[in-house]
Amino acid sequence: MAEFVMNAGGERFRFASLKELMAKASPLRSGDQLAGLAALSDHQRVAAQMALAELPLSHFLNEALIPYEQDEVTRLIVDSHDAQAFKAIAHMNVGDLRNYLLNEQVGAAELAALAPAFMPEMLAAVSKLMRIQDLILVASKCEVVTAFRNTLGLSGTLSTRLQPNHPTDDPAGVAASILDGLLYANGDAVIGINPATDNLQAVTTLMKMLDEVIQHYQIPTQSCVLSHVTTHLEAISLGAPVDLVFQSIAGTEQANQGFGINLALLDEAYIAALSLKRGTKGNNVMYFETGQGSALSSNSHHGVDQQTCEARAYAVARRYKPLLVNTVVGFIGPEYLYNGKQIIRAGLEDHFCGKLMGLPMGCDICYTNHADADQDDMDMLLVQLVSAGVNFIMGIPGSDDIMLNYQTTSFHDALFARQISGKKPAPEFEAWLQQQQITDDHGHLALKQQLPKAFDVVSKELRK
Amino acid sequence: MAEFVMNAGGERFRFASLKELMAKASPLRSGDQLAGLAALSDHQRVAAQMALAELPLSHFLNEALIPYEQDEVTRLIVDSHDAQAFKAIAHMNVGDLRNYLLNEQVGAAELAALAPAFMPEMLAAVSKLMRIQDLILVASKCEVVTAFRNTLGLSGTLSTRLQPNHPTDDPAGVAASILDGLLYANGDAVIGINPATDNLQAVTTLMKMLDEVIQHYQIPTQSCVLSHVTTHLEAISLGAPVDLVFQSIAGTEQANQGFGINLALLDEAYIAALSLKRGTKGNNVMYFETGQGSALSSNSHHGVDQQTCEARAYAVARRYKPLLVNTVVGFIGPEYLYNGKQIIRAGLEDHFCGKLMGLPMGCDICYTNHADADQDDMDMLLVQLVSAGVNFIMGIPGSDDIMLNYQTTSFHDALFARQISGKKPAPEFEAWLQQQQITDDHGHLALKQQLPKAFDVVSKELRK
Amino acid sequence: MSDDKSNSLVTKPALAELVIENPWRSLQKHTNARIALGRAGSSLPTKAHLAFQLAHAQARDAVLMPLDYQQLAEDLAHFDLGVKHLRSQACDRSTYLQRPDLGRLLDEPSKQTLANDLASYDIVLVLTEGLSSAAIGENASSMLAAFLPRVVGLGLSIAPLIIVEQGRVAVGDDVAHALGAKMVAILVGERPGLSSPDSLGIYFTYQAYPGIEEAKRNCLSNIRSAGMSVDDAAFRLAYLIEQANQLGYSGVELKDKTESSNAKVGQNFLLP
Amino acid sequence: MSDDKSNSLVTKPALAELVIENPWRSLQKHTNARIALGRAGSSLPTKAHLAFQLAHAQARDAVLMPLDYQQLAEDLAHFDLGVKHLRSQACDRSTYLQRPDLGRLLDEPSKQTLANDLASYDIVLVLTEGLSSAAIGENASSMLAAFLPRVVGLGLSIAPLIIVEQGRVAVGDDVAHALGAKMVAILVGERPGLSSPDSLGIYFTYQAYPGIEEAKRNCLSNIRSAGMSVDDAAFRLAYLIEQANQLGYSGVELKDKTESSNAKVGQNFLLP
Ligand code: B12
Ligand code: B12
Repeated sequence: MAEFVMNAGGERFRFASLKELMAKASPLRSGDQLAGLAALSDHQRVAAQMALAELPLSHFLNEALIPYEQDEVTRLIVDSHDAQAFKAIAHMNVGDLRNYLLNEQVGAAELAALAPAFMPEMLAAVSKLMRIQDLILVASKCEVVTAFRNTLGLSGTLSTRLQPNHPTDDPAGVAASILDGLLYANGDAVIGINPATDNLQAVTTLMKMLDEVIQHYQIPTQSCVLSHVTTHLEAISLGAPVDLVFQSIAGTEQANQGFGINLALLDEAYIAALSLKRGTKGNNVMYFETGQGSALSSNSHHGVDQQTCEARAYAVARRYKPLLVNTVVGFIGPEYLYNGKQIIRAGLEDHFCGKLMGLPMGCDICYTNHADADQDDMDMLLVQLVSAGVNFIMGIPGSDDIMLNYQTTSFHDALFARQISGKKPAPEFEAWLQQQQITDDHGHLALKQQLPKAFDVVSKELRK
Repeated sequence: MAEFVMNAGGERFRFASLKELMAKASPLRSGDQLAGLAALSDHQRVAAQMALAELPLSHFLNEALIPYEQDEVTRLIVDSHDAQAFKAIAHMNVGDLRNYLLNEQVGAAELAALAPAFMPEMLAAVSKLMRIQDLILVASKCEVVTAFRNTLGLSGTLSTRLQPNHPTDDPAGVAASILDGLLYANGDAVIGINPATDNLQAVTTLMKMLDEVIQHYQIPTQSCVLSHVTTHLEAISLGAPVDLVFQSIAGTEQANQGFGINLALLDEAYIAALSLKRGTKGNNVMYFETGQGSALSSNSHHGVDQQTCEARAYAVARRYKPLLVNTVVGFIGPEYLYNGKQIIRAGLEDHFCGKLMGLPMGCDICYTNHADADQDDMDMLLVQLVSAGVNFIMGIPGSDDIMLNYQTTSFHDALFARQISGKKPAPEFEAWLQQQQITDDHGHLALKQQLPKAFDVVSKELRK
Repeated sequence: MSDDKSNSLVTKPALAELVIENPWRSLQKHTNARIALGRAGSSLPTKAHLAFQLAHAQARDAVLMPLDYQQLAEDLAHFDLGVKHLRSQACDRSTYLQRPDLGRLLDEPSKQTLANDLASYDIVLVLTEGLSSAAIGENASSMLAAFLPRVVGLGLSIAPLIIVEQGRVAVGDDVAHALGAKMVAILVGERPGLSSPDSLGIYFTYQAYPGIEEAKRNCLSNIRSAGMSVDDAAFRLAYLIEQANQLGYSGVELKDKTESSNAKVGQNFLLP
Repeated sequence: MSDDKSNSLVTKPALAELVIENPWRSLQKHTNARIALGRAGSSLPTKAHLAFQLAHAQARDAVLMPLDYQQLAEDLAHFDLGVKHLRSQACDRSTYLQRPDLGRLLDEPSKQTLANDLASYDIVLVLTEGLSSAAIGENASSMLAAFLPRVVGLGLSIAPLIIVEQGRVAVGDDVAHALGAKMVAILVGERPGLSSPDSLGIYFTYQAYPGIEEAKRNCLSNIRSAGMSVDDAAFRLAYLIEQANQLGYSGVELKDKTESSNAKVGQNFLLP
């Protein structure tokens, strides 16, 4: 294990290991303070960044932050690292890599080709040297396209997950939110419900319901019921109509164990999902959620800072060619990301690292009521993520999740984002929206007092 | 004077006057706290916003925040208010106005036509009800075009003030920063120096120098030396080559008096500047700077919150059809805008209010070293202002103003902003940049080891 | 020097047209979700926006609202099981919010209190405000009233009721361990949502010990008047306890396979 | 299950080409401004970016660095004018930064001290750290050494030197008023810049009184080794004093019309 020394501004700073160096170089956040890992001063933080900038990328091949023997995520990272692709950047240090990524000549194709060369820790490291503008600029060059029943991530598009949660999973309550979302032009990334319970009957009921709705209205989108992966497996074995298999994942073996999963289980689920062959446009069948702080929250972080843990989770995700990866950035609370500023930076870091790993990154731009954050912070992050080219965001009625108890982006927010950026929904979904006359040729909402023809059955219910 | 009462969340709130209502409805900022005007809780703030939303716009015609008899800015606002234009919105309350402005059908033309209908206080009020996304969306619909030696503010463009300050006004030092800026494609809004002293000789020397440089290199831009308006008048009478007349302005008569100005003096300066007829593309000859907190800082705020004072300053600016109005948002310090979040929101409010008043708004996206802010905050504000369609930002070498002692956007920052947004410099300036081969057809910097031909004289100096 | 343009471009817009209402407003009967808010352009109308802001101000206050422990203790006394009042190591609300690690640990005096109890129990029920004192204040007693008869039905021995001040979910592990109880269910206030300030969660663990992984628990969530009923929750919790006691484990591998016929469930009107 | 694409697209980029240097680096001799930083794409290269971050960390520390009042008093004692040590109403650094209003007012004991001095002076010189203790620590003594001989030359009576802890510019008005001095010049630490932590400002006011408007002052700024020299500043300040004393006012209407031949001035190489 190397020791790192840096003279900065007349002081000498020492960092005992790569993981200490990474942690001290990390922009301030409450989770790292909680873990006792954060830099003790801005001065020390910059010194760590300076030392990190000089670290050869090849060092990451030699010093694992969590030992290979102890952690299957480390093994996955090391064993799947593409040494051939890495050759192109093997001579660089972390600071060089930042310079290289910023080059205008380095575009989507180059970044895609390099994705397998990147270990998550390299990207975490370079992100720590980056200003927000760098995180935005570089990420905006990536294009990560995936497909299931429509095509997501094309540049110029911005998709949304329609999240129609309800505290008792009442089908009518869920349906009300789905209708609201569709008529507000949301839901192309996925219609994804968090079931209130882990009850098998409830979960499969929701799966069937979503499937029927999608089929009945011929909506070019996919469904997901975000229960535990083991529940998905049971549901699949019962013949439930599963489009996407969901799971929360984290960046260490132990944290994943806390979630009740491991790679073998995910492999099994992936194979089961693929076997259903329900995709029409493509075969990306997995949906993952992540978020800084989850490893620390189960005391499974091994002294690694939370942003680096998060980047490691993307190595897990990458293994399964997911349709969607969602960093749920302000979800857990101020214990890990104290305020709007920390949430915003974390969201942009996650998006950057994920995109460069080659993942179809979305972001749940969100906060809880115990955090020092508000709608203004969410607007800020939204505008910045849209500039950075995020694949998808959440869409929920009026920003208020009445089951998960937090605030995320609303259907209206998504429309705002499209309006200022000129971005559009996934092309298949856009065509559907226009066909239903939900939107007009400019992509503006067209509906006023009438529901679309196809929704006649609803109009009847309303007249009751 | 009206009293306002609002029941919200089971509590009853009272506000003794319109100015108290406005202050309590204002998003949190340290300056209002310092002044003892800020809401005492979020709950009280929302109650004030709810009451403000129900206030008829016509109320502003009847209750002046600062009495007409006491304040020439109030008199200017009232006397220049366009009752005819106001008819179109006279039936609305503040909440209605927000809804109206957000309508997709309301575009640049409508907003321009309504500008004279708006009193600054109406816009301040509606901005207090707005989320950041509203401030961005509505402002982005405005197009305010002005011209002097080039055309500024066209949609799709983003200009910069090149600010080559030097602590001794040394011409060589200033020239070094000008060269740096031009070769980084900055300077189309204005090349504007803050002179270190108010010394007449120093000021006129700089004026001549800028004029010669612009003429020699045929740069389609304008110059300004930001001394006191009285110094401009003296310089003009001495025959110095003045493109734009500069002055800092504030939103109350008393605050302007603290700056050593009044409307009569500005009228005089405006006429003097117009008489020089130096503009080739247009005749917008004034450059104003503003910023929340200046009235309070000279104890001239009359109990009016700082954002409303700021909006009132725009009424002063509007009188003189300025080429540029610059809100120097984080300049004074944390006493008035405590941290990045307060600075960001204030910048977007100012831009919104100014644009709707019909002003060519730019923003000095900046902070001081005693504020709780950093480069990340500036990046955030930059990205958001670019989405909002800001006319211009600052450009200075490496963000570090070595004379004014604060940090603002760098030449590099401006290029970043253009890169992610696809925006371009003013068309005349863009043509010049390409002609000099400073930029290529994509607007990317093209220069490497050679200076442009026209800069041969500099190349010689470099070889020395 | 100001312009005096005539303003023919903008004709007085009708107030009624500033906000486009949604014709599906009546579906609000099916959900508390903020559906059918209407729109100004594509944005939230002023009224809906300010209603949200008010709810947010109130929700933030809710996080800080203290629990009336005395009232709670009195209420719990009625169940005749005895009540013990303990504390986590998070000594006040602000520490609690910043130091989840401390909220997971009993303080020393509390451990002592439990160590003195030499009985061995099948199950211990723990109550802590977590992130919402209202959740406990409003739901805990009725939850116990619905649930306790079922434990008796299962023939399990039950420890005195435990109140822990400022606890996280995992503080239940400390309690179970110190007390030597076989199973623990902790009733905890979930973080307050904008429209759900009083949501109760129950986390159940078989053979808990300090540091046990989360995957070894089962969870019931959203217990409140607008969510899962206490009867339903009591039924499910009893199911989990019975299963765990038979199988010898709780957690991910123990699935809630109860078949519920929730009376409140509406029909999906999207389909014919 | 990961891809194994061959990577022909990206050929090993030369390290030397990652940053495009600017050929006008040598112009840095003319200015401390951060010119010719080079670029990575159009962005700041890593080195320049981190150098900036370091400077920012240091500048933030500079704001909080306390002034060594004892050292200052000792230094000032050499001028044989007497030294008085006063305080503003901002009792500590954190109050100072948040309450500019308090930094403008002398505290009661300080006012008392001055009221006891019954002499009437033409001019009083006040020193306060303002936003930069380094500005005073490094420049105040040499400034006074350059300036005091000139006051003597003007035949003006001069008050004891006044140190005010935690003062703003306007605290000079309180001093002048309490002392009954005709003119006041306050030496104050300007806010520290990234590359200029030690910049001194002087604000001069004729017949100051509490609440006098800013427009009635004149200002000299950026006095420090990389800025205006103390000799130059002394010359200009004496000019302002002489003029004000003749005209009976200071401020906007009193223009600095000195003709300086600054030895450090370089030539504008942009023009032939
Ligand atoms: C915050 C949260 C999380 C956080 C927890 C981290 C943290 N430090 O808080 C994260 C994002 C990591 C998370 C993950 C998961 N969660 Co969760 N989570 C919540 C949420 C929104 C709030 C919980 C709360 O307020 N707790 C109160 C505070 C005071 O407790 P705490 O001690 O600070 O935090 C602990 C609990 O939150 C607990 N916890 C959180 N989620 C879950 C889920 C399960 C099954 C268990 C046993 C425990 C658990 O872990 C925390 C650390 O000890 C609830 C929804 C709700 N309305 O309550 C869902 C909820 C509890 N989670 C749920 C699920 C399904 C999961 C996952 C299993 C998803 C997945 N497929 O992987 C994972 C894995 C959970 C695990 N075994 O660790 C479901 C549980 C459904 C059920 N009845 O079983 C809920 C109800 C949401 C839902 N309906 O989808 N979750
Ligand atoms: C902050 C600042 C301001 C703020 C002051 C508000 C505030 N509360 O701080 C604002 C934005 C309002 C401002 C306005 C102006 N300023 Co100014 N300002 C500065 C700056 C950047 C820092 C001052 C500082 O650190 N003071 C120290 C702290 C501790 O003092 P304070 O008590 O907290 O604040 C007081 C002083 O800052 C003072 N002040 C600020 N600017 C000026 C200008 C003049 C001429 C005077 C007499 C006083 C004064 O007013 C404040 C309130 O009492 C300096 C540049 C520098 N490097 O110092 C320029 C500087 C002092 N300002 C300058 C100028 C020209 C102006 C304007 C006249 C511009 C204009 N054309 O209108 C106006 C009007 C000033 C006035 N008469 O009130 C020049 C002065 C040049 C000269 N030698 O005369 C400077 C040197 C910058 C420059 N070179 O352009 N300024």
